[in-house]
Amino acid sequence: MSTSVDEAALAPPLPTGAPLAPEAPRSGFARFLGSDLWASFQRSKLAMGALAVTVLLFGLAFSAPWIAPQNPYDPAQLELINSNLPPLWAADGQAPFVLGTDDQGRDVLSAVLYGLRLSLIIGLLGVAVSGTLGIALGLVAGYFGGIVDAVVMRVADVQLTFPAILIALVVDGVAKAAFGGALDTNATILLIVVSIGLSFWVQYARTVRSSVMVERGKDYVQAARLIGLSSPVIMVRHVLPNVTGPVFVIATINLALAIITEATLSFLGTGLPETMPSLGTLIRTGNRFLFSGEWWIVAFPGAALAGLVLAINLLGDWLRDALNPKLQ
Amino acid sequence: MSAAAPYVEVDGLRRVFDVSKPWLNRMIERAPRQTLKAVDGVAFSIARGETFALVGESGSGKSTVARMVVGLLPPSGGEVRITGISMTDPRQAAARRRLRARIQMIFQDPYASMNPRWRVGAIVAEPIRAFDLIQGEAAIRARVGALLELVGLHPDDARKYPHAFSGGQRQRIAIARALASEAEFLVGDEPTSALDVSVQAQILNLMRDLQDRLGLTYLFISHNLAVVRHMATRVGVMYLGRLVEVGGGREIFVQPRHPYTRMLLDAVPDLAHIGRSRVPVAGEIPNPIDPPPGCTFNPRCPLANARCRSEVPELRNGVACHAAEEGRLPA
Amino acid sequence: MSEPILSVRDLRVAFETRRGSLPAIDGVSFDIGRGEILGVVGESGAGKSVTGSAVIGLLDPPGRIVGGEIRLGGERIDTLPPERMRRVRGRRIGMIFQDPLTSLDPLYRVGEQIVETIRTHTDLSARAARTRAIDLLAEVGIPAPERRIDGYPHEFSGGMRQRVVIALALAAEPELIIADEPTTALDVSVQAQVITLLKRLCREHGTAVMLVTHDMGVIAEAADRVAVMYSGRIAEIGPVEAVVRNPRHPYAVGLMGAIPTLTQGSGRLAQIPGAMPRLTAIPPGCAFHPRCPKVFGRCRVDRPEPIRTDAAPARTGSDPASSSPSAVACHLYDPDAADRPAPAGGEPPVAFHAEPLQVR
Amino acid sequence: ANVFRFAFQGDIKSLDPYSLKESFTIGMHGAAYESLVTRDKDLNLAPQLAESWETPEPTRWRFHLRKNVKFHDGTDFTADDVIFSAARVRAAGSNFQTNVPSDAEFVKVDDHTVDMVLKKPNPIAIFQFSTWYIMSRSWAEKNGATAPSPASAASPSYAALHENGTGPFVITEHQPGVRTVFKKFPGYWGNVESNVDEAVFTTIGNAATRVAALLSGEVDWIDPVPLQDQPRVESSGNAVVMAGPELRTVFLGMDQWRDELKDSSVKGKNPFKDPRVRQAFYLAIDEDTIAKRVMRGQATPSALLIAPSLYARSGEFKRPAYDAKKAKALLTEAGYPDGFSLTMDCPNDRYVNDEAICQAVVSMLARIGVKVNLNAQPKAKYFAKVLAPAYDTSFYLVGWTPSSQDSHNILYEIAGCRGDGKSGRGGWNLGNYCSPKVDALADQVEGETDSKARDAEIKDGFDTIQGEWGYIPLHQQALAWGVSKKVTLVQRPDNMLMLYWVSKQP
Amino acid sequence: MLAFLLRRAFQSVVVLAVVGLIAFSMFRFAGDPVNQIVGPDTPVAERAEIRRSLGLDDPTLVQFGRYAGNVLRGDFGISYQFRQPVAALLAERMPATLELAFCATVFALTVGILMGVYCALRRDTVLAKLFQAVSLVGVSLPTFLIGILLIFLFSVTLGWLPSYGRGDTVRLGWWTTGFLTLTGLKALILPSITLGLFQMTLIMRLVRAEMLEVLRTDYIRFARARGLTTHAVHFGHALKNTLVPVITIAGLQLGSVIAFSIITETVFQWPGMGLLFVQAVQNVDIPIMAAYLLLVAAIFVTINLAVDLLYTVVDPRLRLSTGRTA
Ligand SMILES: Nc1ncnc2c1ncn2[C@@H]1O[C@H](COP(=O)(O)OP(=O)(O)OP(=O)(O)O)[C@@H](O)[C@H]1O
Ligand SMILES: Nc1ncnc2c1ncn2[C@@H]1O[C@H](COP(=O)(O)OP(=O)(O)OP(=O)(O)O)[C@@H](O)[C@H]1O
Ligand SMILES: [Mg+2]
Ligand SMILES: [Mg+2]
Repeated sequence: MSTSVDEAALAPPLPTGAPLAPEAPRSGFARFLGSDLWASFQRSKLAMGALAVTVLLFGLAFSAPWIAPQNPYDPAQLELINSNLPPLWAADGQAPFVLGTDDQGRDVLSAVLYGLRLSLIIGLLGVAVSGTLGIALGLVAGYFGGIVDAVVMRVADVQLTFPAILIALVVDGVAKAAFGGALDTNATILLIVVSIGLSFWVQYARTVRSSVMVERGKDYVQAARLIGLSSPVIMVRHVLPNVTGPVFVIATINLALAIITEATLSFLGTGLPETMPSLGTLIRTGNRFLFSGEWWIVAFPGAALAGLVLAINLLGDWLRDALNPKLQ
Repeated sequence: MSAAAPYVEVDGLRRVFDVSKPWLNRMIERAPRQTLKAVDGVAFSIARGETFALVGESGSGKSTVARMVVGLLPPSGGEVRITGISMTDPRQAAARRRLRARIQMIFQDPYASMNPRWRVGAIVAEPIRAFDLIQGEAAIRARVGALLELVGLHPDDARKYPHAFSGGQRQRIAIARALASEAEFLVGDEPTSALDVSVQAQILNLMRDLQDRLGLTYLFISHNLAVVRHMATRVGVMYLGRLVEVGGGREIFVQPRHPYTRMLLDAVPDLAHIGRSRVPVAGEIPNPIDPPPGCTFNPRCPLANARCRSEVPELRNGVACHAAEEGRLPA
Repeated sequence: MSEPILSVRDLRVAFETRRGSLPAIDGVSFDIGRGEILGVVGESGAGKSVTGSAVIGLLDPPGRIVGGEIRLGGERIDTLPPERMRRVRGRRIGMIFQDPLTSLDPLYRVGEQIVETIRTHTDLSARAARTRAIDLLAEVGIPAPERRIDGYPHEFSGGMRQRVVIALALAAEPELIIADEPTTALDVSVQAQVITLLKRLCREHGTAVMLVTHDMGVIAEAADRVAVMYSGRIAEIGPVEAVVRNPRHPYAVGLMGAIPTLTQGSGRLAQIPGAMPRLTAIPPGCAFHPRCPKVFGRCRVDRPEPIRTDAAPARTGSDPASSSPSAVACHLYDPDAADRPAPAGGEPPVAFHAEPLQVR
Repeated sequence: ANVFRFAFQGDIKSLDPYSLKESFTIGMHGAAYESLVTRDKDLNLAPQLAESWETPEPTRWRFHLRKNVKFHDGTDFTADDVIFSAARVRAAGSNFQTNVPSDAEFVKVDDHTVDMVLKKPNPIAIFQFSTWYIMSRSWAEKNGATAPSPASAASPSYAALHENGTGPFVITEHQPGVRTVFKKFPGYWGNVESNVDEAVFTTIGNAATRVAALLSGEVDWIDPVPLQDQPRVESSGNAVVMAGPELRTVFLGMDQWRDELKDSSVKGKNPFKDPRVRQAFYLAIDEDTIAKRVMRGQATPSALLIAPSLYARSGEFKRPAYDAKKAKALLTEAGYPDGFSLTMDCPNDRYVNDEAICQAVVSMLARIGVKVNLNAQPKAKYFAKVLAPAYDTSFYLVGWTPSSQDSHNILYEIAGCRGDGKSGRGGWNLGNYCSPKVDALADQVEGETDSKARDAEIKDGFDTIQGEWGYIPLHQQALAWGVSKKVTLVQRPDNMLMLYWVSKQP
Repeated sequence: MLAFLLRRAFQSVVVLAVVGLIAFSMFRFAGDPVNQIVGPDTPVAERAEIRRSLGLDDPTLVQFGRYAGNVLRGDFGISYQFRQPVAALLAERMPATLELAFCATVFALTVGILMGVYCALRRDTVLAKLFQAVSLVGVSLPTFLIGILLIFLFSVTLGWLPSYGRGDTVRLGWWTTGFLTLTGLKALILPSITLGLFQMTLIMRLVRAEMLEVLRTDYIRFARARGLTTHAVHFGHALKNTLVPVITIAGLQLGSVIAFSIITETVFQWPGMGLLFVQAVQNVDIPIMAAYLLLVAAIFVTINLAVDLLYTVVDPRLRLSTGRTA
């Protein structure tokens, strides 16, 4: 028997409470602007400020090659004569070094811009690697359950034993010992990204796994199973979209953490070379000049790092609250 | 299909869950393996166009039966046949696949049964696409619109997300989805217990209208006896995984035979008896892992005797009760 | 009727949200007398729980009382300072929530929670409080209370837990108990046990009860009077018999018709079309008018005030609810309303049709 | 008690005086151990355990040992101990094998007289005796420490953790990497200038923390004070910077050995084999600016691989002036008009501002088109890479102090041809600069007893190195000790802190 | 309970074995350890002899077995840098790290919980907002920079607190403690704050979030409805329930405090295991690295077990291990 609606002449629809304003189809962005998320965002001045700072710093970082007065990675552009100049407004300040120079005559402003870019790239790549790894493993663990789940989660336990810096230190130390001087800057970046990826995936995996286990039991998944969809299809089409919220929050916080981790690695001497400084390298270098009165070498990179991390953290915080239905 | 061949046949259906502690605990505490007989030898049949209702207290195994009937849960024993096709026999896998489209389920919580990230249109269209019933986006959209109208919504609602609807409207969407796949057999596991009485009335009426129009067959599960009375042509009463009484809707409510059925009916507060205090039956449903021997109802039964405490009564003539068999039932 | 234990006058509660101030309760008035059980029914979101919370002074922020007054035994309590209000709670007003599992702190033994409550409100010693706790548990029908008192909540079944919650609410012998859907989470058989218990205890202790529920059956069985709420107002209030058998407000009529009963056969249920408005979009005039089959011009503009329906007409200016147990807020019953469609007689003026889905 | 607290960036790695040739460690050993011949405050040879010595024949040195000297364990010091120590210091595993001539034979004359018999005359045979400390034979035998800690030892050497010398201080506590405590030895044979009862040594690796510790008065002595922090220390009021020329010369070396440069854009040949390229590198580096900016004026630009104070005629050498244009021209001439790329190895925690110097070099070379990939590493990894046996480097920076305080050491160790590795020369000639003439001169210098002729031969050698642009000397870095104003002590150019010259106002 | 302990013990052994295997396989990847052991001028033959005597020529699994056997006997090998048994080195350094981690944790827990509770109970006050903002700054600057700034302020400028080391320690058996001397206690302050700051922020935020959730639960509403005093509701009921999830996270954090101490120890020249580890990494001193990783894993596993036990003490629901909990 089949229900052919075409022939079934239907009664006028039952009244359904508040009249439904016919909604015009809208783009994803327009929908975002109309959403609760956006409304809550507009209410939070802090979140708006944080977003402004984040966007500004991202913009500055990724346009560094065009706006920086100097390419701090090109040794030919560094003049030793110009070393240790204070910022422009100080007594001995010299144009064009607005924020002064470091001990190699590197323009601090340019170095901060390029360093920001490098730190962000490492952070973003690190988050991408750990996120992909974590989500994939979390899905698999939550979906297959049983022995697969047990193995993944025990690995996660082992992993949790080692905080990011330990893993990064070990990976870095071993890689350097294995490859020696053959590691160029790009390889070092890759190494740091891999270390960060390897140490941050657990959080994603755990979150995704527990979400998958919750979602798997929900009736809409049962309904999909009833239709006969295969489990992988259900996982990807139904479950995955429902676990993106927490993943996004973790990603934000982890971006901030990854940038800090890179800086910390720098301090421990396993980060990027001084000739190609990230924010962390700049701070480590500048550290040496903290007592000598050449404060600008550490202060500006430090401020840039703190500002960036703070802004991203605030965004992540707000996002966490905004996405938590219980807090709305 | 002749009246002799019921639409759904359930035979000796059993489902056992292993609720043992982990192996190591059992070894140390010398505890035996523990099982929970959620469903134990349930048999009934549903004729085409009929509404068969299952009632019983929480934990009596109603949902487990429903999930086995639609094939979401493999039975530990017994068989479910729908239009003669076994839901378990591997030889009938191909036939079963075709059957799939005709069996659908409506869940208790309409919100949980819809993917919150999907638009209503996609939700309703999902079975159509999955079973490849209609080709072409425009045709699918038209069909979804028609389905939404069928359940009393507006075709434009297809563009919204589930959260934009009230509980009753969501349950309508769930029904529209169930109907999308040319379903003729709907299993409703407490489809209205999450809803207000007034909305419940809307949904119950809708379900009956659809049944009248489309000739649907329902397996209807509820713990609300009044709702069951309203909906069912036949009723099965479950207690601790067993069917204790089966009968026509009127019969059961007017002339209940099993003491448990009587107790349940007595416990229902009724508008007709304002201010009357009910005679509550003592006790609660026992732990299903460790059910009492004999008739599982015996600890709460006013008619229990030694036989009830040792011998499990068979379902005969629509009731599984020694007292009924022995004619000890008070009028 | 003697001086009521609880007297609520023109109570107004609003939630300050980012979408503005939402009036969840808008002018609710009622009384509960000593030993009386007032049932409060209505659709989800009608404001039943908010009314209860307002009375006990536990509105969740951002909700707050924006008007009206609440008197307990003649004393005004909605304006009490927090510390004095705290002493009213538990001591003079007890509360029972819907879900007995989540009402009890999972980390403390049942006995600890009862003793804590008793000792907060009385001067009893720890020993005496414990003895009293055991008595209480025995009173609510917990077998072997001296053993179970040291159990944790998760070791009790649902019905047992709800008994513990009742024991807790009764611990300090309050004058009033607010029971917010005390049986919704329970099975019918257990529900009957709990309701019977509650009724017995209240009669014995002379406690007044405000019984909030969805279930008309429970109200019919337990309550003396019933208030039907709709969209933050009381649509109709009166003795159970009258409201159930002879509802006047069109909403009450619809509600009664929508309830399937055991005795009634399998005919169609009456149904009220549509759904209750959200707080953000409460229609002007009578909030029920978009769904009302008897709507007429004035309903769309004027908000109906409660009209006394039992005794003398209330137009004399006396407070309708204070001395009168019955009232209905509908223009149909306003003798002044000239354009109303049908007079209010003995028959219900409105009827909802169980119309079948039409097939064109 | 009068406690002197001091901190160094590195550690006293082992208490075995033959295990590591490193200035600070040697200086610390010198508080507990003593040598036959020591060096005084002006680095002149002075008697210590040998009261006097003479050379009855050119190949025989006779040492008259001090009497009534006791080891810290209470046993007496005798000729046996000297003979034992001479054998131990030249045994496998010792880092000081070259301090005592390998052909020398030690002969006991009596309990307090020892002869050293050489195969051929050697005027500087005892120049390195000051860092050859005498150990107790009975103690070593009792504790199984007769051999210097062997590399493969599965259990730790007793001598690495315990000390038994004759010196004025006893080491009462030694936690490797953490702290070491020295206490006055009551049974010391002589008078000690120091009024310190106890000296506590701590490693503080982090420069900022080290300076902070000095400024806050928690330590009385630190080394080094980072150049940039010196003004701050000076102005603090409770400490001063003791700066002085150091004997160490910092220089750049180039791989002139491999046929193809490692990690370079040039394939199939080695540009450094062409003297014009080496000259171009030399001329492209503006050492004056490095000394002024990177070293903040605390370095002496040097034309030689040896400190001026160690070679009389050093004044005759001049650094060729910085000339980037000429450098560029030379490169073009050599066939690299667009320059080339290569990797430079550099330590980052060994010499004063070592990494910064390398960075400056990198940017100066960039200006003549040479792209340098800088590989700066901690010293442990750096030396493991660039030293024997791999000599895995194309271009590197090292600093060198001739342990004999003599130019021969430079001609032999730094400029000697490595050959097939068996010559013994060129242990630190990492790029294998090789000139047969220099080798010949080095041999001549070794046996030359006439100091004038010797100086001329040395000059010839240095001229050759400079003429062939074999190395690029940079500068002598300055010593920079941070010293509390309460403390008086002696700073020798060899950068060794000698505890027995330390006094502190209680 | 016994079963639970046994299972956890078994899992711990598995975790440790995996860590051991990882640690061990680093020997393979880090290149020839002999190069790290001998000096530059060691002849090839001698190197081969060392390699043979260390058993490096055996198959990997044989080596792992031997390593595991040695570790079980408490023998972690000899440090390349110090030429001393790793076990002795770590034992000597362990008290310093554990005391530092203990103080940092106590600091993080007390301050974090206090501030978190305050922020949850008075979420709209200026002070609560200030706490939250300041705590974020704490995680926005790298630990080492914070440490150096603290030194700059409290040691150099104000001269109140020491800038490095442990001060005077007292030896109790093999344990050295800084708790018994004034200088030792003073020396603990700055490193503890530096190390604990990050965890403190985490705990504060966690407590705040959890407490806000708990305050919304029915049993808190019911507790209020019972007329309990605000104090009893907040601290007797809300805080206790908040602590259940906090314990897990705090436990995990405790493990990372020990690992994080490597930075703090570097900045403050704190003579603990972390400092040793950093030096080991820089010098590719694999025996130390491997043993340190094993030790951290063991500590972590122990803490986890302790946390789980504590859990059951706090939450009676977990004491029942039967399947019939509702
Ligand atoms: N997956 C499972 N594992 C273990 N036990 C289960 C499982 N599913 C159901 N049970 C048990 O089987 C019994 C029957 O459960 P079922 O859900 O069928 O009852 P129900 O009659 O639908 O109750 P309710 O009215 O509460 O929905 C219960 O005791 C339940 O605890
Ligand atoms: N914290 C809150 N913030 C905003 N609105 C609220 C809040 N609590 C309740 N409301 C609103 O107040 C109205 C009345 O709610 P209330 O909980 O009293 O309904 P109810 O009649 O008890 O319903 P139910 O039967 O579902 O318990 C609802 O519209 C609800 O959305
Ligand atoms: Mg069910
Ligand atoms: Mg409610």
